[in-house]
Amino acid sequence: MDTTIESYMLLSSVIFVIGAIGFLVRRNVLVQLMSIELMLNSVNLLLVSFNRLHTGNMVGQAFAFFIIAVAAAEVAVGLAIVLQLYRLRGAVNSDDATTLRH
Amino acid sequence: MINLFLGLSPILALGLGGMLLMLAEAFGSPAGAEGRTHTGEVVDAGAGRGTELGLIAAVILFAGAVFSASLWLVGPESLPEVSKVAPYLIIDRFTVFFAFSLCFGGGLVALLAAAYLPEHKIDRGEFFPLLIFSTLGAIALAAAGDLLSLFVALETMSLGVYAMIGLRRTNPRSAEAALKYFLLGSFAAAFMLFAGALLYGVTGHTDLAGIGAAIGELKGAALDERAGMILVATMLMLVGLAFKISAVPFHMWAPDAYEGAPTPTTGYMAGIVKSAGFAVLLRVLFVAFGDTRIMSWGSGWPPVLAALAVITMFAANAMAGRQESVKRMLAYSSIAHAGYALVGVVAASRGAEAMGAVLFYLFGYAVSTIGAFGALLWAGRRGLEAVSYEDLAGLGRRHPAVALALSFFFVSLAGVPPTVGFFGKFTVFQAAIDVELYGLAVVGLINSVIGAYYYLKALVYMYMREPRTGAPIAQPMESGLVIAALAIAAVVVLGAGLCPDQLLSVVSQAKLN
Amino acid sequence: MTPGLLLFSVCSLLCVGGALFTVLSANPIRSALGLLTTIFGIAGLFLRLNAEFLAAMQVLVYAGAVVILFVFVIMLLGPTAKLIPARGTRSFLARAVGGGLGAIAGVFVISLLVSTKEHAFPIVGKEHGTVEAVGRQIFEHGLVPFELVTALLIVAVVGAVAVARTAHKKSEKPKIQNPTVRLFHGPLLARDAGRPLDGRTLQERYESEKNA
Amino acid sequence: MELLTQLFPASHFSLLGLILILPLLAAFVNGVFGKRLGREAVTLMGLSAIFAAFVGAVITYLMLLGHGEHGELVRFHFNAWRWLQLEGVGDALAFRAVPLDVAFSVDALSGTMALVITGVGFLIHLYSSSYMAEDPGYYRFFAYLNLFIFSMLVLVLGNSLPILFVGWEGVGLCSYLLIGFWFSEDQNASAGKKAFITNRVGDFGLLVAMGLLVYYVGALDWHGIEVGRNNLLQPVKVWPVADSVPIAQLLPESLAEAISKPRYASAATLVCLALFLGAMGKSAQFGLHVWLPDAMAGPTPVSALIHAATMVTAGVYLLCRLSAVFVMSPMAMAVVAGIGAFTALFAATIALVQNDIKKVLAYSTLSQLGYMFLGAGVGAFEAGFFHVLTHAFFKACLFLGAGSVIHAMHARIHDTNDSQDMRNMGGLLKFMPATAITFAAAWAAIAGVPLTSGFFSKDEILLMALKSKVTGPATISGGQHRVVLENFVWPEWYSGLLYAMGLLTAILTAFYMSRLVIGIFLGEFRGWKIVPNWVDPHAQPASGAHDDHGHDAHAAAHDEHDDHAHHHHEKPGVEHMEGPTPHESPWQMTLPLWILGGLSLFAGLLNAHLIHIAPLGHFLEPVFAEASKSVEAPEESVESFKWIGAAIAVFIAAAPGIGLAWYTYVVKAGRPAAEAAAKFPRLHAFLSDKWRVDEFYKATILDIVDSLADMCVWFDKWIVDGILARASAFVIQAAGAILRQFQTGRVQAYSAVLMFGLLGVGTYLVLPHANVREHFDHASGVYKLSAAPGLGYKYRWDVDGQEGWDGGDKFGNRTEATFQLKVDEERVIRLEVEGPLLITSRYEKILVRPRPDASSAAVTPQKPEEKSAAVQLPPGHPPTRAGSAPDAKGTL
Repeated sequence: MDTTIESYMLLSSVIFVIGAIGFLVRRNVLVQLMSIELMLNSVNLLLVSFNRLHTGNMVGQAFAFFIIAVAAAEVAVGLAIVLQLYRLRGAVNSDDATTLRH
Repeated sequence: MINLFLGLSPILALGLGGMLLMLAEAFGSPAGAEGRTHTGEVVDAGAGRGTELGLIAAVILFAGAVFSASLWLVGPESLPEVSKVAPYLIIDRFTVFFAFSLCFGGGLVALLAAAYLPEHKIDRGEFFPLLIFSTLGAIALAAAGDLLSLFVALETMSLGVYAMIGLRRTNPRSAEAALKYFLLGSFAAAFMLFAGALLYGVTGHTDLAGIGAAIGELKGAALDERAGMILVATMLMLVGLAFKISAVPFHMWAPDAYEGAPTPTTGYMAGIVKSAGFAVLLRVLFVAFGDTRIMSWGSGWPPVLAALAVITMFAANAMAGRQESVKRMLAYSSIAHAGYALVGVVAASRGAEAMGAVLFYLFGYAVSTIGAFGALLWAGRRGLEAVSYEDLAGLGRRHPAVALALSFFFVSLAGVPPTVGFFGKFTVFQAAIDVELYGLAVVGLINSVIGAYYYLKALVYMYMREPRTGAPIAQPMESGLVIAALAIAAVVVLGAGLCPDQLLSVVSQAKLN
Repeated sequence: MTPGLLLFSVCSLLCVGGALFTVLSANPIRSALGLLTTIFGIAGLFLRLNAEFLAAMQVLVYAGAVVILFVFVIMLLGPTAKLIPARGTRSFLARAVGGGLGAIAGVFVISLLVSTKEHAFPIVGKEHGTVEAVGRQIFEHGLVPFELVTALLIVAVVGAVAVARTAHKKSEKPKIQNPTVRLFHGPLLARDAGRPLDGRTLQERYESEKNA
Repeated sequence: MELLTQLFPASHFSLLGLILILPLLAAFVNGVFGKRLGREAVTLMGLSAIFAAFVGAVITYLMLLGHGEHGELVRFHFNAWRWLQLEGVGDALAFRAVPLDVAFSVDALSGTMALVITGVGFLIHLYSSSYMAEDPGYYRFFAYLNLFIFSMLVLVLGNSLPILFVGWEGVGLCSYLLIGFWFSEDQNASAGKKAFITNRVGDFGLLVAMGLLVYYVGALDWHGIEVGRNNLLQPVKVWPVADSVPIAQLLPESLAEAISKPRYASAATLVCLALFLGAMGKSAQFGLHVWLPDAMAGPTPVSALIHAATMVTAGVYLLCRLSAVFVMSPMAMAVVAGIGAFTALFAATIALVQNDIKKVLAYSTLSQLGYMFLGAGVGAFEAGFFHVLTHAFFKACLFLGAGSVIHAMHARIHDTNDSQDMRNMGGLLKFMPATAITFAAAWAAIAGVPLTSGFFSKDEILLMALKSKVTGPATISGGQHRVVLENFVWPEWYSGLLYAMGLLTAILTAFYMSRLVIGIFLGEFRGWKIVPNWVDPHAQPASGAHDDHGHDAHAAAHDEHDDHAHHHHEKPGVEHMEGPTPHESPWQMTLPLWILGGLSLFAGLLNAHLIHIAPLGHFLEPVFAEASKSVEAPEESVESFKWIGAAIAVFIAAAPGIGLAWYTYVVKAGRPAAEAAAKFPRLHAFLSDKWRVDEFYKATILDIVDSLADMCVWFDKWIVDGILARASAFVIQAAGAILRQFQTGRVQAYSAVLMFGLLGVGTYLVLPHANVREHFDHASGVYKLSAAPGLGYKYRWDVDGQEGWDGGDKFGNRTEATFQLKVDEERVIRLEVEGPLLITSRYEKILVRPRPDASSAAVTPQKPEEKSAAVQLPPGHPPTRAGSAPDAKGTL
C-alpha cells in the first residue's frame, strides 16, 4: 500500500480537498490562509511521490522546493494584508469586508 | 554570452533597474522624513519622493520596452544562445511582443502613479520597485515554457499586485480589495499547482512542450488509465487561467479589487496582469494542451472557453450597465474585454492565424484601458475625485481636455473607428468568422453594441448633463506626468487605429507557431 | 506490517487528522497546530518517498517559518483573532453552498484521479532525493527559476513591508472633516453612507474626532 | 531646387504630409489649449500654421512647374500608410483585393487648389483675427477654421475617393460647426439642420459612386480609376429593378409591355450621376441648393472662406478630378451642364430682389457655381476650373468687403439682420474708401468688365458652352446581356440654349451686382435715421416703398444697444448727423481686401485665351488630356475670330446690366425697380421667396417624409422601442440585477461561484460529446460525417442502413463515415461516443436525399451548358444576380 502511487495520490487529494473546503467554509482569514497552505502541501506531496515514479531526474522535488519558497513568500504578504485589515477594522472576518460589492 | 544577455535584456533591465530603484529609495535624500508636506500636513515617513522615483521607474520600464523593441528588430531566432534558458524562459517573438507591451504599459502606469500617489498623499517609494518587479514577473510569465518558472513568475507578478492594492494603508477599501484578491488568487493558484503536479505525474515533464508531446503520444491502455488525471488537470488549469484573466464565473474578485485599488494599480491590473494572463493562457493551452484530442472543436477546452466567452461578455456587460461608479464600470468592462479576447482564443484553436488577432486585441485593449484609467484619475484631485457618473456631469464644458481624454479612450474601448479598439474587435470577429465561428462572432457583435451603451453614458454625462446644484463635482488634478502618459497612450491608440497594418504584421509574426 | 507501511500509516493519519483539525477548530491557534501536524506528517511521507532533503526543507521552512509566522500574527492579534460574531444568514448561505459545491467537486476529483489499478514505485538508487541530487537539479538545470525566486522574495519582502509597516503616528487616522467626505476616506457612493467602514459608522467617527 | 527634388522625390513627396499636418496641429492646440493660451498665441498659432502651409504649397507648385516641361502629367505621390485592404467576398469584386491607402498626391489641378486654399485661407485668417477679436469663442473659431483648412487640403490632395470623402465630411462638419458658431436660435439651428440633411443626400450619391467604382473598376485611386475606366463601358439594366414589374399584369397589354421593357444605361452614366449628386450637395446646385443661403448665418469670414471661395467649389473640383470618367457619359455631362446653367440663371433672378447684402452675395455664389458646372459640363474643364480660381478671388473679396461694411455698420446698428440690410446703407464710399475701392474691383470682375479676371473666365465658359460638346465613345456594347447602347448625342439646340442661359445670367449678374455696389457705397447714408431723436434734415424718403416698415424695429434694436453705441468715436466733420459714423476697418481687414481686389482685377491674365496668354491653361492641359479626347472643342488658332465675337458678347452682357442698374438706382433713385415690383407683385414675391423652392420641398417631400416619419415613429415607438429595445434592455437590466445579488462582497460567495464554475467546466470535460460535422451533397448523394476527436473517445457508427452497429457493438477509433444514398432514400444515422469514464453520448439523425426538382434547381450548381445558355460574360466581369437568375429559370 505504501509502495503504490495511487495511495499517495488519494492521500494528497484528500488533503487538497480538505484544504479547499476549509477555505470555502471558514470565515477567519487566518484559517483560510492555513487552508491554502494545506492545499499547497498536498501539491508538494503529490509532486514528490510522482518524482518517485519518474526517477530520471529530480524535477518533481525541485518543483516542490520552489513551491515551499513560493508559499513562504505568499504567507508573508498575506499576513501583512491581514494585519492591515485588522488595524483598520479590528477583526479578521473575511465575510465582514463587504464595502465593495455589487 | 552577450547574445544571451541581449536576449534577456528586457528582464535584466527591469531586474537591475528595480535594484537600483530600491537603492535610490533606501539611500536617497529623506525628503519627507519630517513627515510634513509644504501644506503642513503630516504624512507617512518616507514620503515625498514619489515623483522622482516614479520618473526613474518609468524610464526603466520604457527602457525595457526599448530593449524589447530592439530585440524584436534583431530577431530572437538569430540568437541561438537564448536556448540556454529554455524551457524555463522561451525567448521567441511571442515573448518579445508581450515583453514590449507589458513594459510599455508598465511605463504608462509608472507615469500615472508618479502623479497620483503624491496627489493622494500616499507618496510611497515602495510602489515603484513593486511595479517593476511585478512587471518582471509578468514578462517571465509570458516567457515561461516550464511549469516551474511559470508558477514562480505568476506569484512574483501577483504578490506585487496584492501589495500595490494594499498600499493605501489607512484605507479600509484598499485593504479589503487586497484581501479579496489575495485570498481568491492564492486559492486559484493552488488549483493551478495541483493541475501542474498532475501533469507532471502523467507525463514526467514539467516543461510545456514536453507535456504536450507526452500527452500526444498517450494511446490505448495508458491513455485509459490517465485520462482522468488529464481531465482533472485540464479542469483545474482552466479554472486557474480563467481566474487570472477574470472570465465569468471566475471574475467575482475583479470588480472589488479594481474598485478598491489605487487607480494606477487598477490600470495595471486591467492592462498588464490581464495581458500576461492571456499570454500564459495561450502558451499553456496551445503548447501543453495542444493535442487535437484536447484542443478539439467538439470537446476539450475550446468549447469550454467558447462558453466562458459568451457568459463573460453577456454577464459583464449586463453588470457594467448597472454601475454607478465609473471605475467599477471600467472594471466590468475589462471583464467583458476578456470575453472578446477569448473569442479570438477559441478561433485560434481552429486556425493559428487568429492568435495574431488576440495579440492585437490585447495590445490595443491594454493601452486603451490604461489610458481610460489614467484619464479617470486625471479627472479628480484629492477629495474631489471622479468616481460616479454624476461627478463627470458637465466635465466637457468645464475641462474640455480632460473630457476629451476620457471620451477618447472610452471610444476606443467601445470599439469605434479609427481607434485601435475598433480594429481589435474587427480582427477578432473577423478571425472568428474565418474559422466559421459565426455564433461567437454574432454574440461578440451584439455585446459590443450593449457595451457601447455604458461608455456612451459617460459621454452623455460629460457633454450633455449639468451637475445638480450642490452636488460634488470632480476637480481635475494638474500634472504634466499624467498628460504625458495619456498623450503617449493616445498616440498609440490613434496610430494603431490609423495604420493597423504595421501592427497586424507584427502580431502575425508574434503568434505561437 | 513493514516499518515502511507503519510510517506511511502513521503519517497519513497525522496528515489527514491535522488537516481536519486545522479546518474544524474554532481557535486559530489550534488550527496552526493542526497545520503543523500535517506538515510533520508530510515530512514523514517525504522520508518514505526517498526525499530527505525536501523533508528537511519542509520542516525548516514550513514548521520553522510559516507556522511560526502564523502563530506570531495570532499572538499579535490577541483574542480578536478568533472573535468572530456571526452576522446574518447570507454569509452562512454562501459558506454552506460553497462547502457543498466544494465537497461535490472533491468527490468528483478524487473519483477521477484514483483508479483501481495500482502502480508500484520503481526501485531507485541511493542518490534519489539527496541534497546533492536535488541541488544539482536546481543549480544545473533549474538556475533560471531559482534566479526568478530572488525577484519573488524581493517582491514579497517589499510588499509585506509596504502593506504592514505602521504609518507615521500622527497620520495613522486620517482627518475626517465631515461625515460625508467622499472618496477613500469615506463612502464612494450614496448607498454606502452611514455604513460601517472600520467598525464604526462615519457619524460615530466624526463625533469622536470632534470631541478629541 | 535640386535639393528640394532630392529631399522630396516625386514618389514619396512627404512635403504634402507637412502641409497637411500643420493646420491640424494648430487646430488641435487651439481647440484644446486655446482657452489658456490667450488671444495672441492663438492668433500666432493659427496664422503661422496656415502661412507655413501656404509656403509649402508654393514650393510644391514651383516644383510642379519645374517638372512639367514636357507636357506630360506630373504628379507627386505621398503614400502615408496602408489603411485597409478590401477583400472581395467570392466574385463580388472585379478584382480580388482593393487596397485603400492613406495616400496623397498633387498635380497641376490639386496644386492650384491647394495654393488657393492656403493663400485665400491665410488672408481670411488674417482678416478674422481682427473681425472676431471681441468674440469670447475666439480660440474655438480659429480651431474650427484651421480644422477646415486641414479638411479641405485632405479633400483636394487625397489620392483616392475615400480620402477625398474624409475631407469631404470634414469640411461639412466644420461648415456645420461654423454655421452654428454664434447663435443658438431656432433659425440657425434649422439652417444647420438643413445643411446637414441636404449634404447627406449628396454624400449618399458619393458613397454609391464609390461602391459602383469598386464593383466595376476595382480601384478608388485616381490613377486606378483612369486606367480601369473602360470597364465602365458596359450596359447596366436599370429597369425593371427586379425580374419583372409587379403591377404589370394589372395593366393593359401594350402599356404593360412598355413598362416592363428592360432599360439600360451605361455604368459610366450611373457612376457619373451618383458622383454629380455628391457634387450637387456640396456645391449647392439647384435641387440641393437650399442650404447655402441659410448658411450665411455664420460669421462673415466663414462665408467668405467656406461658402464662397473653397468648400462649395469642391463639387467642381471632383468633376475636374474625375473628368476622364465624366466624359465617358455624354448623358451625364448633359445633365451637369443643364443643371449648372439653370442654377446660374435661377440664382441670378433671386439675387435681383434681395436686400440683405450677404444674401445677394450668397445667391450670386450659387449663380457662379452654376457657371462652373456649365463650363465643366460642356467639357471645358479648364474653363470651369479657371472660374473656380477667379471666383475664389473676387467672391472672397466681396464677402470680406461685405464683412467690413457690416463691421462698420455695427457702429450704429447692432442688430444682425439690419446691419446687413442695404436699405440702411448708402454713401459708405466716403467713410470707408479702401473697402469701397476693393469692393468695386471685385464688382468689376464679377460683372465681367473687360480685362478683369471674371471677364476672361466667364467669357471662356460662354464660348465653350456654344462650341464645345461631349462626344463620348461611339457605342457601348458587351456586358452580360449583349446589349448595344447607342451613344447619347447632344441635340443641336442644346448648346444654343446653354449659351443663351449663360448670357442672360451674365446680364443679370452685372445688374444685381451693380445694384449692390450702388446701394452700399453711393448716394446718401441711410443709416442715420435709426438713431433715436434724429430728425431727418431732408425729410424725403430715399428709397420709396421700402422705407417705412422696419423703422420701429430699428429703433427698438438700437435702444437695446444704446450704451454700446457710445463707445464709438464721433466724427467731428458731420455735426448735423447724430450718432457715431461708420468707419474704415483696421489694417488686418483691409490688407486682405487690397490683395484680393488686386487679384480680382489681374488674375485673368493667368488664362487669357482671348489675348493668347494662358500659362495656367497650358499647365493644366495634361490633367485634362484624357478627357479632352472625348470633347469636341474649337481650335484656338482657327476660331480666334469667334473668340473675339464671344468676348464682345460678354462685354455686351456686362454693359447693359451695369447701365440698367445705373439708370435704375442712381439716375432714377430706385423708382423703376419699385414700380416694377408694384407692377408685377407676384413675380416679385416669387423671386423674393426664392422661387418657393423651400415651400415646394415643404409641400411635397417634407410632407411625404413627415407622414412616413409618423409611420416610422409609430413603428419605432411600438415595435423597435417597445418590443426590441425596451425588452432587450429590460432583459439586460434584469440580468444585471440578478447577477448583482451574487456580487455580495463576501469572499465566501465569490469562491462558491468559483466552485460552481469549476464543477461546470469539469462536467463538460468529463461528459463525452458526439459532435458531428456534416458534409451533405444532395446532388451526388455522397454523405460524409466526421466526429469530433476527444481525449479517450471511442466511437461506434451505424450508417449502413442495417440493423445494429456497423462492425459489431464494440467501440473503435473510426472518426469518419462516408456513405451514399439513392434519391428519396431515407436512412437513420447513429453514432455513439464513449468517453474516458465509460459514459456514452449519442448522435442520431434521419437523412433523406431529396429529389432534385425545379425548386431546388436554383440553388444547385448549374451544369455548364445551362450556364452558357444563360449568360455570356466578358472575361473579368462578375455576374450580377439580377441578370442571371431569370435566364436560368427560363432554360430549366
